[in-house]
Amino acid sequence: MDNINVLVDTLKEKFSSKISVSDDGQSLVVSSADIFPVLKEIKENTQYNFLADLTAVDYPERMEVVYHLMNIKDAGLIRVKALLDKSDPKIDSVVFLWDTANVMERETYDLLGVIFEGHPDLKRILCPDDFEGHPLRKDYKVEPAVRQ
Amino acid sequence: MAISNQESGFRTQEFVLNMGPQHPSTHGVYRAILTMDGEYVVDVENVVGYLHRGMEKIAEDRTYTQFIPYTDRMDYLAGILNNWGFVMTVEKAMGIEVPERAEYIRVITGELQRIASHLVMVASMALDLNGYTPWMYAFYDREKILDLFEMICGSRLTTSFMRVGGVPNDIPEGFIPKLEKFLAELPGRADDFDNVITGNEIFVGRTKGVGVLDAEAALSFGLTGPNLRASGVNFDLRKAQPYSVYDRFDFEVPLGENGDSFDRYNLRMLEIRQSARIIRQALDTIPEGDIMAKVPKVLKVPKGETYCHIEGSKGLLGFYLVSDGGTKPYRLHLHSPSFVNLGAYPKMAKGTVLQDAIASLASIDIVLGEVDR
Amino acid sequence: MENFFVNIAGLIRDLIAGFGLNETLVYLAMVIVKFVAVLVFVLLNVVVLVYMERRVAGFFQERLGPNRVGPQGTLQLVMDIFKLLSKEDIVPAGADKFVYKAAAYAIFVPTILVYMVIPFGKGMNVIDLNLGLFYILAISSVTTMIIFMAGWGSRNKYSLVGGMRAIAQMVSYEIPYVFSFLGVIMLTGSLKMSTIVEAQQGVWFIVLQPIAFIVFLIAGNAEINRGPFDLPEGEQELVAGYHTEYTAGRFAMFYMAEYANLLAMAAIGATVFLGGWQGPWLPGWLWFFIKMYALVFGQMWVRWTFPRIRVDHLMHLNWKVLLPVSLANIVVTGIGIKVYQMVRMMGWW
Amino acid sequence: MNGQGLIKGLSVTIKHFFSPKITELYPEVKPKLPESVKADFDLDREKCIACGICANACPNKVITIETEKDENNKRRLKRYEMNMQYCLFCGLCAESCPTKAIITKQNFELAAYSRENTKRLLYQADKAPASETEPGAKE
Repeated sequence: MDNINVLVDTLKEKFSSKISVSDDGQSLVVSSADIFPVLKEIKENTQYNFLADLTAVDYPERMEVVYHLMNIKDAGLIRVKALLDKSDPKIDSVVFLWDTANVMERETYDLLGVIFEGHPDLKRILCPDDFEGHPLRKDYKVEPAVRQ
Repeated sequence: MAISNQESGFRTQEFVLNMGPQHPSTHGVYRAILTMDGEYVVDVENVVGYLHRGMEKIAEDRTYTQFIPYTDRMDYLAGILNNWGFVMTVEKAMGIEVPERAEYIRVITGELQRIASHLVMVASMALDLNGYTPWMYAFYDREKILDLFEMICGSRLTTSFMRVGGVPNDIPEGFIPKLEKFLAELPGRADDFDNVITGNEIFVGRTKGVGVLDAEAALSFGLTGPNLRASGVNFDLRKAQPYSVYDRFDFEVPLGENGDSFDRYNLRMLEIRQSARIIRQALDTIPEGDIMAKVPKVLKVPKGETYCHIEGSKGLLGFYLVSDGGTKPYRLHLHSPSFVNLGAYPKMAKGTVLQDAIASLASIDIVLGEVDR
Repeated sequence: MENFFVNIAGLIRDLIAGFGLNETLVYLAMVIVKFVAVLVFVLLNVVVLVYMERRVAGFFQERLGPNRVGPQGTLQLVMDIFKLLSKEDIVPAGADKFVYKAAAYAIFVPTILVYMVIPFGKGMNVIDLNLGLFYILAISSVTTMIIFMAGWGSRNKYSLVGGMRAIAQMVSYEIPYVFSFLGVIMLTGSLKMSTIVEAQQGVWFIVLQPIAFIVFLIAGNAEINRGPFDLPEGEQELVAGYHTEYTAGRFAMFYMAEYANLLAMAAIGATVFLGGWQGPWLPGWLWFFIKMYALVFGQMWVRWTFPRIRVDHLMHLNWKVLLPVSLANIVVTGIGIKVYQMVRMMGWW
Repeated sequence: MNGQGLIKGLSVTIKHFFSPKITELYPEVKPKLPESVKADFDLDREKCIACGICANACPNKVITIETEKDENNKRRLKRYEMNMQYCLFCGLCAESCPTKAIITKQNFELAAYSRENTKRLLYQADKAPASETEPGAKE
């Protein structure tokens, strides 16, 4: 993980209070409404222009969509988090910034139920189309396997 | 290119060709819904998930050590690299220093695994173009690597070799002479392979200029590893941010020029030789010492988040670990290169003929175990 | 030894004549006897060829190939055929049943008919037609239609694409295939197979017509859908192409027809370019056999080395390379013949 | 682009045509696997202290252990079963065993006709020794 303080300072100029640094000092925290402009800014005006990973984590009180952006020159990584309301997990899609977000967002939708608004074809990718629920949510009940 | 019939006044009809999940060249249970106009592919839709085993969910119910055998089953052609990526993530999260000898053993086995994985790729690429004989040749060389794994790991395919803090087995007796023999034979075998298939005019004709992805598109599609380098982007994690002991070895990162299927294929052939070079150096300089760091019996990862990736054989293999301080991961996300690489496939295949679509699919080297996890 | 089979035929003929039949009936009976003999010959050779292909492929790939069933695996194909015949015969729902079934029976017909005019040795052919070579070309092009019948009748998209490819490929390659023989025909002035063989008494046509021979090998390979030209089958793209939907006995027919075609191609090549039964020391039919199998081995060698060619490269090779080359060959041959005749006329020889 | 590559390829394949073949004639000639191979497991009943660490270490809950208390109120092994159809062959059980009572073996012929035969009863207090329940031994 690269030090994000420098990045935060430059971004603060543009987005002022909309962004903050997480408690452990490793991630950039953005509210879900502002994720697209922030990521666009990072992609176009900083070195971190490669989307290395996109996923989400289901915490008891909130949902987080986690973006890992990489600097293709020296493989430096930064983590950007968007906080989502659990009852209504919606966020803007970043497919228009990176084509690769297409499959990753579909996967996140499939497994965690985060709805990416503006995604061209948001449907299940790993689970069957008629699957119910989102398996990686903590409230998803796993039936014990039947063993012979 | 596509499509001339409309111009000439013939009325033609597009049809949907369902390629997979069971098809000779989908490399597993991948399915592509192809819209075809005669021989030409008009549209491609990826359908994956037939091998979805819920690895990420399984991880939440396994201790850190217990999850190691499952990582084998992701990219089952490069088990050791998957193990490595996972244990490195846990080591990073726990702040464990791995003994030097263990790192060297990891590099040796990891690079052998990379050779094995690339051999499968070049072999299956040849096979998808109906080159049965070169396919067999490459598999014999891979067989020798698997024999070596059998000696050191105790398994051939699902190695479960790495442990958090080191490696479980030291180099056994008789391993090094066998490895030396393999390394001595490899260049000749690779040349033979090149003569049969790489230089073959039919093969070159079928792969040059097929499934082209330029550097910009490759970056946007998140391609990593050999697929990205084939498009001319010089990015290899082993060079860009050397993990383990890769900074001590002298090797080159081969690059492609056109980002077509031939470059993606040929890059693997070149990387095989570079990996052999790394193994050679590692064998010469391997130190004596412990193979396991002092780690507690019960692994508890401190609360927090870790993202760690390694240069896998297919690309950047990333692990995003969220721990709540317990013995099991709170959330483990597996970023698999094949899954991302496959996302670029529709763009490569559109507008080509069916045979080109097959060649492009072979050239991005997907493993369905990793795509679906 | 030389006339071993001819003598046997003579004996049978005498035997039939002994029943007191008239000349025409004896002739007719003899044709049937010879036909059956050729059929048996072809089927036996298919067994050998399949075994040979699998062994040769294995050897090219540094492995042994079938070595379990029977001594050294020689009975492998017999077991395979039994296995196939004991399997369920599936006709896909929605298939054009008549066309689908008919194709499986018809696929063998043109192949067998080709053998009717091939001289296996001196005086060893069923019928020595005046139009022998022409007959072969005419009959073998019927295969195209049967393959398309199989592709169309199956009602499977893979099969259909395979059938379409077969038509495109076989119709196009027919042209250089025919042209490659023209040089030989000009040299001999006859289409009769036995005349062509006898014309090679001194020197084989492979020496006089090397270009034509290479064109023949390539085009012939494409005609029988093998080696780098197996696009209609195209395992990696089309699963099994035109015979994807065929199972059990019907599949066996296609499987055996492929090898019968291979052998027919080799037989034509041996007759037209390699001097047929001509050769020293050994009996003629053995020479023919050796030449035939040498060509078959060459085909296998090529098949197990090269990857499959692409559709557009296939057409490119045909129309832009093989066709001009074979036409040029005809021109050169014509000029050569004229020059030769002039030289002879002037008495410089 | 003049067919040299084709000729070269043909020369390589014909070279391999005459090279020694590497096929292993398996059922007749059995491969000798290295010591480290963990294809099959056995239990050293003398060493086993019935602690259950192996069952806990197993990622896929393959091992079932039943214990009983003997007259000295000491834990004693009653039954030890491995359900091999779920085994990942990772060897974590053998690795975690504090007394090294689990022995890895190189017998790889574990195929069985029915699911029941895939269960390996490595120890039962009042029954025949394990070797008779080895899958493969029955067929």
